[in-house]
Amino acid sequence: MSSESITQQVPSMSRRSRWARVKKSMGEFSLSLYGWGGYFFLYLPIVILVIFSFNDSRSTAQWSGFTFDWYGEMIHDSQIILSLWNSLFVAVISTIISVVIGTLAAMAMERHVFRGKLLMDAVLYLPIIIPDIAMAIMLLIFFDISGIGFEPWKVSLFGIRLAVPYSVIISHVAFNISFVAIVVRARLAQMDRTLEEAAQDLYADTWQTFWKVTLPMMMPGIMGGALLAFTLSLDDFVITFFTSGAGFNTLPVRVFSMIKKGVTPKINAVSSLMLVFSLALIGISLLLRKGGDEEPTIGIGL
Amino acid sequence: MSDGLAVELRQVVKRFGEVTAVESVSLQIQHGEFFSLLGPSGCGKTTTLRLIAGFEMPTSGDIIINGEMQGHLPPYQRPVNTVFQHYALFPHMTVAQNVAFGLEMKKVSKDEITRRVGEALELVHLGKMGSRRPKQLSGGQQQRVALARALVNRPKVLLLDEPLGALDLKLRKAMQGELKALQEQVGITFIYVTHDQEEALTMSDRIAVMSAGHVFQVGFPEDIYENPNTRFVADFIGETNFLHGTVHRRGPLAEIAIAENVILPARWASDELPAGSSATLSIRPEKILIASGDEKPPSDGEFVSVPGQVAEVVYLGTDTRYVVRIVDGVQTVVRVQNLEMGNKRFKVGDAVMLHWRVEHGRILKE
Amino acid sequence: MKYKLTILFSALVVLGLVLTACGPKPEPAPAPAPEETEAPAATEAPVAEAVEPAKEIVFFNWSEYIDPEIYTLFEDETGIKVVEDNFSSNEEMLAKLQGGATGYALIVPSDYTVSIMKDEGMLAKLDHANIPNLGNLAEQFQNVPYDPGNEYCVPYQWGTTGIGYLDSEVDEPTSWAVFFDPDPTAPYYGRMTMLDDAREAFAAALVYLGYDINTTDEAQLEEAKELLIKAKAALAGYDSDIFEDLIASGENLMAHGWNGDFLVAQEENENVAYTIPQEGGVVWVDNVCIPISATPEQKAAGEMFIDFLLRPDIGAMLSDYNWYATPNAAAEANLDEEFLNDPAVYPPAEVLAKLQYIEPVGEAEAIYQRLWDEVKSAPTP
Amino acid sequence: MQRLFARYPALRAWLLLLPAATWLFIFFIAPLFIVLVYSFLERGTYGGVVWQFSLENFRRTFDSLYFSTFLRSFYIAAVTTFICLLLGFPLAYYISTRPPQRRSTLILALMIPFWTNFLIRTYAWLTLLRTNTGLINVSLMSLGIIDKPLPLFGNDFAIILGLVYGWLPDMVLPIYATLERLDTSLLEAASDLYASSSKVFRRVIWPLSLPGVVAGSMLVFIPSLGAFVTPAILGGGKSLMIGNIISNQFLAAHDWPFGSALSFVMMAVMLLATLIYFRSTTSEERMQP
Repeated sequence: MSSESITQQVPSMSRRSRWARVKKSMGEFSLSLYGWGGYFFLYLPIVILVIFSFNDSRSTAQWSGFTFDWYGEMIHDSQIILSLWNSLFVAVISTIISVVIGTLAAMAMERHVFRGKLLMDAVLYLPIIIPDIAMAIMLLIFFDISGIGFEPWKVSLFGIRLAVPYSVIISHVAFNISFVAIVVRARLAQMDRTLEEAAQDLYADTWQTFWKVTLPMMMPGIMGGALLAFTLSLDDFVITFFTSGAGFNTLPVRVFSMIKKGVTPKINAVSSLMLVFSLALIGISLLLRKGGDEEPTIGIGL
Repeated sequence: MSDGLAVELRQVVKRFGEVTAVESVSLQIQHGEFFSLLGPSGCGKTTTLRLIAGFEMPTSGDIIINGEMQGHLPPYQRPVNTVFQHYALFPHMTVAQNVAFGLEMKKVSKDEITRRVGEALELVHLGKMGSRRPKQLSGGQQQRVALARALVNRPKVLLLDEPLGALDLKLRKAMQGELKALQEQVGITFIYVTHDQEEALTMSDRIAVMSAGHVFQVGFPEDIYENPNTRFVADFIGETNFLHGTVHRRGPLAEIAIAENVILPARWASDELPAGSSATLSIRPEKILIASGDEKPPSDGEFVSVPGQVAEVVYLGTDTRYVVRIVDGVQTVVRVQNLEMGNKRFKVGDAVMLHWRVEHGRILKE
Repeated sequence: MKYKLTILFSALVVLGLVLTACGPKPEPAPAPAPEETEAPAATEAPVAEAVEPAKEIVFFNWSEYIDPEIYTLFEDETGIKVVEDNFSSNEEMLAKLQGGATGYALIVPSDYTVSIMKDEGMLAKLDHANIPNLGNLAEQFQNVPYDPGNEYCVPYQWGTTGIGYLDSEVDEPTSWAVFFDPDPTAPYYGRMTMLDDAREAFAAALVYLGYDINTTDEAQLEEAKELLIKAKAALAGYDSDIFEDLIASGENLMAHGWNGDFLVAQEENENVAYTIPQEGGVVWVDNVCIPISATPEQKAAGEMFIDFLLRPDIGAMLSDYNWYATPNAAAEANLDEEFLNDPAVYPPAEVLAKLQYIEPVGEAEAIYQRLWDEVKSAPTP
Repeated sequence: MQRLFARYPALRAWLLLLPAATWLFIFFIAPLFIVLVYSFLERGTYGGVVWQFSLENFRRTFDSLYFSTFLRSFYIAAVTTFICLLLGFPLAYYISTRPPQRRSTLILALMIPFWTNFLIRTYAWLTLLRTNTGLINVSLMSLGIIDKPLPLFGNDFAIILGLVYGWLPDMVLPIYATLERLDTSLLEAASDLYASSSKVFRRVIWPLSLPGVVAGSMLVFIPSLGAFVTPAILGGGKSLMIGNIISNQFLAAHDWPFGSALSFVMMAVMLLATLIYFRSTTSEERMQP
């Protein structure tokens, strides 16, 4: 009886595992399909946007013919180029600051129990909840009455003259801290705390534990938060408009102010150029990584 | 190595807010000992281990490792290493990097690290796995990496927190033997936390049984099994029969009445109780002989004999399990090894006689 | 303890803030409190006798509203560099200046916004001695109702609000009835937009009803509101930004909008046309002004730039670039005949007579906005 | 130091929080009090405020017009969040199951579309969605699949599509950050034990990713609630969301105190909801021993 049951079981087992393999590869296939679909959705309007940067008319919505004119106009429009640099400058600086501050805050909020935590929770969510326009107006008034002002600092660094729009950077950091903190916190929440204990158990002091274990483990969260902050900062219009000093423009401020006269494909050209740049950066980093030795990649290595 | 103890806990208390996790625990662990903390989950055994490791600081009491007071020393300054329940391997490092971590922190020279990491991996039979990621290993292999990562530092004491809990039964059995052999090979003191009494009994030199933050009994495995001093220990370790009753007569050999006319002699497990107070007689099923009414107990020693009626018979392969009713509402389990073929001597309803040696019965406080 | 410190700290900051904000303002702030508005004339800047003009000024302007070549010419001539900042609506610019932004030498508000800023004491009086070209302005623009005598501002460009349409697809709309009494069988039904702007939309409805477009009579406004809600059924949507593109592309066939936008759209589609219905419409003027917060040096340089803009050649450059009518009579000599004769740019006198300015309505602003919110959130009938 | 930390565990927390707390208290909470103070004042006729105490603004926020707009916005934001979760979770899962090198590229590729300009992106959608001349309707009609244009534009569908598009990465990023450490061997182990894939999902993947799901939902829900440009452009401006009403108070109605009061009421409601949501979803475990 027992031998019978064995002979019966063998084919059924293998059939089952073959079916499981089929199911698994089907699952993998549909997952891939889903992934590609997701990226198709994200890039669909971007493709349209790039196509219209070659449009032979002022319209960004009606195709008239092919031209490179807008790229020429863009290169000669020193104001647009300057505002693009300003955007990148503000986004990079405010991302760096908010990533550091936001990550520390996330660690405090996720890892510690202390009095006043609820208050800090509220303080951290508020910048996300507040309507843009209310935040913009309140910061504008605040910079005025506090005497902090708007006039960008003129700094000369290695012979390059920089105008540091501190009022804009301060404001961007004020909303970005929260976004970084939330993403990093989500990552920390599911991180195994015994990993840090293990490090401490293996003679790593608090600092070493942080640098060798906690930070690498938080990295996907930090990178996610940084990307989010950078993107929000790069695309912010309302708060930047109201908190910038006279003579300082970012690209979104320029573009939004074009609304009344019509946004031209010049902006598509600027956007396409940025797209090409970022895609090129990815390509280069991929090539470099392939060339380099097999360093452990932690989450997102930029 | 008899100069002092490997680890000593003196009156250690740990509270988390209102909850007391460890209540006045004192332990003395010898050098080179395989010492187990055994108890059900939530009994405070893991907290005790974490107190020794330094992950938690005691609310009061002292922890002494290798003759040195630990006070509030952080984990990284204590001469102990831990093997965690879920291994806690660093996923962003290779196996070799994991094992080398502690040595790097101690600023050991590069050459020596390479050598010792190699040795440690050999020791756990993972010599060729150094460049893999923990995720690429099986559960048992990860377990060995965790062990190598701790042992490579040559700690005075190795703390193991249910290290085999996540493995399947077969692997666990194999690892038990390996772990014990390894401990004998390296000669390091092991403090081993487990809720599995069988695991504790097979591997340990000594066992501390814990419950609700207290240590109930510390002793050699056979001591704990044969001479449980509390009802909890008797119940937690192995199978046992509890016969409730009242103390009938005090004295070095007490008598307990479990029913009218059924008065059984037994030894005190701990302090004597006054006559008339309620108590429990504990007797292990395999210590009871089951016989027909006319059979006499062996003549070498003093036996307790009780008549009864078979209520249930279960054949278990190596042995047969009988449930015997002594009086209404009082039943005992008896296990008989199947030494011969077809050893089904009794059927349900048979009148039988139970015999056991007086010293095997122990009277416990209620 | 740390917690208490934080509370204390924040309380201190807050206290300090409230004190600064509430306390009596010892010096005239850049944007004076409304109580001081009775005497706007008192805010005149000290007469600039020998003020050295600033070397660099910021011009707060609508985007793409000036030929950048003009900056180069001006800098070549005077050595003063003009940096441009942009805004996308009068309200945005107004809010930013009210909130305390400074550093702007020149701004470009529309007519009703000039009235508001004048009343709020936000504009500096122009020193006509520094603007000799002021006489180049056409007669009617030397005496605009919101600023007679060009005390505070100089008209920059002007235009009208009417209806743009695709004349290959639909007949010329002669009445606002196309919006307010729409024919469900007409091709344009469901393919029209109205401006997403409370005052402009109400102006269209009020003109159709024969009322003053600046009325504060609540019954009239209520009537206009009902009309606007009724019109919703025939609308594809409300749009102030790309209505002209939507006509040019053939998506929509008719749109309530500003003339210059439609003229630009003619470049894409020559069938785009513009008309002002028989009931009339809105006329508007954008103006260059100097905010009160400008320093004397900035003001001096700003006046030089205003004067430069009023030169005949420069005035023509503006209109050539913008496709909007120029208030500069002297510049007309430098403009194309075709442009000057285009009724969409320069409406004939009888049409001009039926156009009204949108004026600030004071407390009734809130009523307009409230009714507009009701229109927008009303379900489509 | 170590002793100090051991004695006062909250000290370490506050040290970590110090930069964030300082920054936010000075540059956010302090300015926020301006809004609070303004909400109790009377409007200046053309913007700004008159220093006259008034509760009128708060009374007005409970007007049925504004209340129903709030409910509508809430509904749109909730649908947006739900769809983002539906689309974002598998996408995050897809990314997290790629080899490590591919993952970083994919995550970057997720964000790069958003380094173009918001307005331009929205106009690109317009090109696709327009009723009579949009690419989608035109192609479907020329292929003969439909004979009347689909209502893709100027309605809630278009608004929600625009919002989903704009905030999808905010959902994917936190979920990815939590899924990334998901052990593939864990999944294999689970499915080797003949657990059905739905069981693996319910028992293993979902609980692990929960913190990310919560964070992502917040990052999508809140900005969608306050959105005002997308409803204006893709929604055809034919309906209002609470973000439109608030920004109109500052930018069209010149009514700063009422705008402030509306902002405050909305923030209070949202904050309360957020805190409750977080408490209920993340307060388990924690009691380690």
